[in-house]
Amino acid sequence: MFYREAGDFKTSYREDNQTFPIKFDRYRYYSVMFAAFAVVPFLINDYWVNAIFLPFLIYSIAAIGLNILTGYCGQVSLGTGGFMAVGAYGCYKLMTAFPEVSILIHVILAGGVTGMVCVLFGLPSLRIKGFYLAVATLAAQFFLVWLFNRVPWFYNYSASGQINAPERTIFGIAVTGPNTQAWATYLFCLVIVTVCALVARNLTRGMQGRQWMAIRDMDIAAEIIGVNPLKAKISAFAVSGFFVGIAGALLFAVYLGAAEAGDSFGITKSFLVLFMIIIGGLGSIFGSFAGAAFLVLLPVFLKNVLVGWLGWPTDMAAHLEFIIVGALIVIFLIAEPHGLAQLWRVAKEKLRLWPFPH
Amino acid sequence: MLDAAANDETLLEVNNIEVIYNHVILVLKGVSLSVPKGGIVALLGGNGAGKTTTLKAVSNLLHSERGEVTKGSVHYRGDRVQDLDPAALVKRGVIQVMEGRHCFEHLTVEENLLTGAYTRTDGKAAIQRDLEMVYHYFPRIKERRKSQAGYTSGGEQQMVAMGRALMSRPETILLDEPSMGLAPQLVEQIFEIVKSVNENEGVTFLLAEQNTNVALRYAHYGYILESGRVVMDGPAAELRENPDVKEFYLGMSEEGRKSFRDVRSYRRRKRWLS
Amino acid sequence: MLDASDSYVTEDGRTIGAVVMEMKNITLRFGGVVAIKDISFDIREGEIRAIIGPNGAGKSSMLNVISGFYNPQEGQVFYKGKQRPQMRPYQVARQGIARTFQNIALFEGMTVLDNIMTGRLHHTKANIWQQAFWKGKAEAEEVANREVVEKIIDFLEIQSIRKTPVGRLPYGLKKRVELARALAAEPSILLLDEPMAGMNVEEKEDMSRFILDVNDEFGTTIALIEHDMGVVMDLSDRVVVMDYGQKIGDGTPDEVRNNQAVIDAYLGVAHD
Amino acid sequence: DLVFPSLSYRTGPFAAGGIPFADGYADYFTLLNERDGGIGGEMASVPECETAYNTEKGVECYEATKDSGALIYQPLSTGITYQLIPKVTADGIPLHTMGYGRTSAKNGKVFSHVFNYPVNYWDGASVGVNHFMKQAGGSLEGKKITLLHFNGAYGREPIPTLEALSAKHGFDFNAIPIDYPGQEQKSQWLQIRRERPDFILFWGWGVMNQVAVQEAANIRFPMENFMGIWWSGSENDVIPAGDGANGYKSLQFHNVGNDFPVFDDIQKYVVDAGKAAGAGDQVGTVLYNRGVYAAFLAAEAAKQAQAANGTSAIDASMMRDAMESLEITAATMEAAGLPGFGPEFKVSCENHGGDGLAAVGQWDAASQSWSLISDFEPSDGSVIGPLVDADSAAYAEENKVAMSCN
Amino acid sequence: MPDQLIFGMEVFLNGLMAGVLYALVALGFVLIYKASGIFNYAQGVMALFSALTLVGIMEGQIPFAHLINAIFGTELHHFGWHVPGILAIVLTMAVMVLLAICVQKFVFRHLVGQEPIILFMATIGLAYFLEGVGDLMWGSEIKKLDVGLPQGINLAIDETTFGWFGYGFFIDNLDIVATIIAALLVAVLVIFAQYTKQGRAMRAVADDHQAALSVGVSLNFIWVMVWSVAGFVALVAGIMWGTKSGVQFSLSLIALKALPVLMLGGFTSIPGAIVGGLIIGVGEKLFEFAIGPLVGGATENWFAYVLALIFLVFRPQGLFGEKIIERV
Ligand SMILES: Nc1ncnc2c1ncn2[C@@H]1O[C@H](COP(=O)(O)OP(=O)(O)OP(=O)(O)O)[C@@H](O)[C@H]1O
Ligand SMILES: Nc1ncnc2c1ncn2[C@@H]1O[C@H](COP(=O)(O)OP(=O)(O)OP(=O)(O)O)[C@@H](O)[C@H]1O
Ligand SMILES: CC(C)C[C@H](N)C(=O)O
Ligand SMILES: [Mg+2]
Ligand SMILES: [Mg+2]
Repeated sequence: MFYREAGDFKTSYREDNQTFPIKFDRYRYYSVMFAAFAVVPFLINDYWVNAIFLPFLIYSIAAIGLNILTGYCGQVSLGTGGFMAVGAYGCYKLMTAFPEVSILIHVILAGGVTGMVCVLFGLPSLRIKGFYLAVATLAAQFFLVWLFNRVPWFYNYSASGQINAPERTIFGIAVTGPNTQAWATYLFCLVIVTVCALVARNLTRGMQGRQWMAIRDMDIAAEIIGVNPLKAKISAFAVSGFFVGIAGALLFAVYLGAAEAGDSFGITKSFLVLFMIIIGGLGSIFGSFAGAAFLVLLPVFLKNVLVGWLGWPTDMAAHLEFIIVGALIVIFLIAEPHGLAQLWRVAKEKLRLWPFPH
Repeated sequence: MLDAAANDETLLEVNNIEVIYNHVILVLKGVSLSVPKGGIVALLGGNGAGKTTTLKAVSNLLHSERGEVTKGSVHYRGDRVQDLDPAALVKRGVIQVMEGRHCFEHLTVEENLLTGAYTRTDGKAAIQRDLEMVYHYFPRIKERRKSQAGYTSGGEQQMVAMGRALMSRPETILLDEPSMGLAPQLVEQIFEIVKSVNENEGVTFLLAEQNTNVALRYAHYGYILESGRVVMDGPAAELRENPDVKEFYLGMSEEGRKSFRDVRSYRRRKRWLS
Repeated sequence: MLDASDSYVTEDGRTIGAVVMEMKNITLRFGGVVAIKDISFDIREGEIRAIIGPNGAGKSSMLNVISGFYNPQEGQVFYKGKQRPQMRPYQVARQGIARTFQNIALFEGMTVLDNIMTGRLHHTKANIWQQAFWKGKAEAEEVANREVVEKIIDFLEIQSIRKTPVGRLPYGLKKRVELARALAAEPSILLLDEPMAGMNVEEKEDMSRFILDVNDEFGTTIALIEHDMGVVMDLSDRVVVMDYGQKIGDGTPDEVRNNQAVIDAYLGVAHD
Repeated sequence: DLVFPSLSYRTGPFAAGGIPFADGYADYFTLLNERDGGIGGEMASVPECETAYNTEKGVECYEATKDSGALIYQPLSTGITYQLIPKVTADGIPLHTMGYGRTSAKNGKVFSHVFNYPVNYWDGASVGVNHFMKQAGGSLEGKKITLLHFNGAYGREPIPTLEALSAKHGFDFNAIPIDYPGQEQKSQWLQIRRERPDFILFWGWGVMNQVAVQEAANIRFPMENFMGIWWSGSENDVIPAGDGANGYKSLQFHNVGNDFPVFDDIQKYVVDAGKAAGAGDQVGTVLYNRGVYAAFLAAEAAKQAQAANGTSAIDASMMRDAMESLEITAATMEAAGLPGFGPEFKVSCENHGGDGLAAVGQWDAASQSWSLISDFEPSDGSVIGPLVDADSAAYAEENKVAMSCN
Repeated sequence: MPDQLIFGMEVFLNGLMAGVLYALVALGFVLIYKASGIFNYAQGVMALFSALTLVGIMEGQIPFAHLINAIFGTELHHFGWHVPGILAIVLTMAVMVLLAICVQKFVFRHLVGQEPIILFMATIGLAYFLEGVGDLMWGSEIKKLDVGLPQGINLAIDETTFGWFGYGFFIDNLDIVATIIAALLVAVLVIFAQYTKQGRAMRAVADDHQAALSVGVSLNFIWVMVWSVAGFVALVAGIMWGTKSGVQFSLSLIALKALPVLMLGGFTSIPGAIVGGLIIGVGEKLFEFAIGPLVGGATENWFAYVLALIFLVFRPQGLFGEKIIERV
């Protein structure tokens, strides 16, 4: 019995409602948080932060955002890249227009702006469903990228159309720009991720989340039950856009430092985030993290193994990486269509029954 | 009439099967049954007893629901069939009418029926004849033959599903809750059809049914399933007379039929469960 | 003849009130198919009103009209004496009309508990900010809703499956969960579309008990479609009979049972 | 060891261009190791890292290699360049973006660690216009020049210069963008057919190049009036169009063909020895040569750094200083087996971009080869200078860089 | 006639032709969607893969030469023969059928009955896989594809229209060929889907996998068949686009041009693909012609999607798509 819930009784509905009702889970969660906040910052260097932690944290936010829209509310979106671009450019405009305001506010405002843009492109979802909607969100993707490329105001009329994140500080410590410390950028993102995850968790476990899921599972029935589809879908687009925008802002300002719409926020980005939530598990916050971790780590891992250890030529390693990632996606789906999160749940269920097989 | 079952050749033999869904949920805990050629066998039992699962285990449709037979065996005409493709099983003459109708929504009613004849190779004329036969049995769907099945009413869809199975000229039909959602007249009618198909065409039936009353009137033999186990079996006539069956499945107590209005004042308890 | 505003007491002592909902000359067409042809009938407060008829008669369509999913081409719906304007289904639900579906329409990806909790939607006032931070009304309401829902769970005896995803449940239990979801809304009118299809006698008895209890304890008005004549005749106060979209009978179970048109079109034989 | 990381792309949409460049870059260092025993006695190592032209992978590659003692980075992508500019500056590693990247990095007072000698896009635009001017008999007055370009930062770079030049020389100028990937250019070419520009300048990369050349051939645009930037002038870009591509021009900032001693050595020491980075069949192609040239410039800077510091084990800051005082003369090229391969130039703190000399090459479909049809000619500094100053000043302002030369 | 109008006509005609080329790709999507409800993201990569294979076979390239050389230190490159176009096409088709069988056997057989988004995801995995395999097998440098299709301006049309308007229209020969082929393909496919037993079974499978299984339709067979046909369509598209722009990675991106076509025409409609293609082709070209210059051009990528979006708002199932059945 590695994993138990017997004897773990709840005496109030409030307790039963908490995020980790099982004590064991709760302790594990606390220890992960402790490690993330108090241990990791002392151990990491530039490489770990820039190659792994920052992308992981930032994509986690994007994945949570998309998961709210797609996993919880069932509206498939392929416009994530474009929406991240809104966050990035929004943040850039704010950073350069109001240099004295805290970057944290900029990031949040960028999320808000993205939420609004997202709602705009979400309006057709009232009529258009399923893959039709997915393809329709591509309109947002391509249009937004085009717009940011086309209108010099967005990139402050710089000659190249690139945007550069100037240096901004929090408590006097640089979190954007060239002179950042690994731990500072990491902690900055970590705090935002934590808050985002908590908010997402709260929204999805309450009535709002239920409305989204109802729309996802059967929109007609949901409407007859009393869910206002307009409000539910639009709120999902707004909240999702908010998270995705924050991710875009961080990706640009903290991680990349410079960006160009077509380059950094192209269609591949949309797909990447979608992969994350499907592999991680649709409709699961934990899954968003798992998926992001998986897709950030896997290529780095494969590259290190194939090129670093086995000494393969980089091009073959890259092709093989494609093959392996592709095959793994398929294998995962076959093994567990509901993603890593479900795999985790089944594993727990088995452990709970252990040592009895059923 | 019940003598039709006297044919001793066993067509379908299910031997102590165990079914697990999703690798963790054990649903059937050793179910055995046998269906004689030309017989009508009823599978009775409450919700979640495992009737559907049993039928799917026979027709090999479990696989697509992440379920698997982990123990025991299924034999059809003496051959082990449990590793066959569902399609291969249809070719051997076993067809299932699934619970919940499962019509092809976007196909018209007639196309639905024609799809039932997918495995047949005996020519257009024969198929056309059977189409007429189905329309003869279910005049209501003849009226709606050109409309998309997705837009027909629940009962109409049930008829389409039945008709579709008949179109394949099967040797054995696995019927899952044929009466669900049908008007009383039609329930009788469907069972009449079952009976006449059974008698005239020699088709064997294994049917899962909640409407015990009708089922036991038409079936030759019955099995009663409770939580994944066979708790009772016997010739239909005998089962009908069994006091427990009478009380719990036919809704008759010693005093005769009770009104549904009176249910609030009493609660039946199953003797074999307590 | 009773007046729309009259009320009366039944043999078993229940009070049936005034007309709460009235359908007037409803006609519903789908392209060439006429699903409902000029039907009028009413539902009184506190009664159990059955709708019966052969397959494809238009019963479910009628329920869909009531719950606002279909807009009839002709005719009006009066609710609590007022003509109801054209409404989206969720607005209808907000007026206190809840329902279950013929083809189970549960939210398959959610647990039983969550499914039932969705029924409490209109009893939740916390806005999205409060929910995001789980502060203020959000938490209190959640707990209050949970209490109501737990009562319903107890009432319908589905305690043991509370946290199971509904996708895995057998048919009969799903129907029960659907009922629970509808009840959680604490509706004034409850529409049930074949709640007992696919159940055996024992389960039908359970279901009957629930329906009667709801009707009795909460005074909920119930409109019910059912093919089991035993159930219909035993439970309902009045019955509407439809055939090919038309009304061919309306009255107490006894009246209907002896109506020749009804016998011809639906019952086949006079039902005992 | 002297470490020259190669951020290459052998996969993805631009692999066709990335492969020969990466091969050339690696092969030249292999040659130095095999033939000369390294640079000044230190072996050169070229760890490759695949970026697939993707900015995030580029960053990952940079982070993964920068601690290995990397002396210089050449990401071969404007996008990655922009990510790396602040990072290399902070880490003190020089970045060499040869004929691409941020044009205003020419101003070393602002961009201390970024070098874009010998030419940049604005030089390219200017040299191209000058060539057309010669072709038109000395004046462009009343002529029409169209810029057909990749719709992105890279493709838009020359626009300010061309606008300035159009004002100066009195030609009509318009820009027609092509969206990535550029497989479908019907509209653009119909527009060109209608507007009948006298000359077309073309900024493309990847599949866009082949398609443009093909479409030009299809509409029978006079090929000698159609000129690509150096990234649109390799064999890859013209061969698919067959004979139709004959006469197509492109700018070059180094020589073409394999008629240089160094290639014999590469054949002998590298390819035949089985040490080639690629299949070895790319030797002498335009982009391979560019890789060799990039490697040659890096190696020369390393040598000069060794000389200046009196040590063979140089570090990145020595490398940077050497690059800032780099001087490529006919003699250095001769010595490296590359006589007359590129222009002579000299780098200084004020000028990280060299002298901006470029030549024009032309494709001959019959012999399937490129050849230079002009000398390395200078660009119009009077137009470009102010533009560079303005853009770099804006950057300095935004990022609070103190301009200085120390 | 005013110039603008004549130019507009030329743009219109070229838009039609471009639309046909998009439709060729979209057709492959439609087939697979129709037969399985799978939104096959890998269709574009299949076009790339088939074109790569075709060139490889024609040139007598040794598959995986690069890999073999790297592992065994050999120097393999070519078999040293050239295969004529037709034979190579037949051989490529065989490879595509093999691919269809593998896809069925290793992927979709195990995913019967899953939700559409899961299946979609699986095709993305497949796309990655195929892309890697294609590159590893044939190399990622750019290749010229020439199976003898005519290319370049059609002089007859040029001269005739010059006679009429004093301005010769530009129509590419390759586009004319593509149009003829596409028309044939669509006709054949429509007949197949609507009037044959296999076609009906295919549509049945799309509606309900389980029910199709239960009436004896072999999913394996239907899917292998459909993927083979889709492979064939991909090959045709690959040849057309490969001839136009050379064979290399970006070929797989034509999928992105096919998506708006697909959704405008309706995912399930074969004629829809062609009509959608024409509308998108003409729409985006005319927009670029008329409005493009005002907003800075390069509008095609997004305009196609916006156009499709506008249509969808009025017809959520696309122009010819099957009505989405909404009932309770
Ligand atoms: N796909 C599935 N995954 C997990 N559990 C399942 C699945 N399908 C059925 N079950 C479980 O198996 C048990 C038996 O279900 P089954 O559908 O066979 O019952 P049944 O006798 O047909 O009931 P009903 O009369 O309600 O149709 C139920 O408890 C159900 O929860
Ligand atoms: N959305 C729709 N489009 C077209 N026809 C429809 C639609 N909804 C219902 N119909 C048709 O209207 C008629 C009445 O259908 P309805 O579902 O109301 O029947 P019902 O009385 O509930 O039958 P059952 O007892 O079989 O459920 C049927 O013939 C059906 O095919
Ligand atoms: C660097 C190059 C190869 C050209 C490329 N398009 C770029 O500037 O990004
Ligand atoms: Mg069942
Ligand atoms: Mg109904």
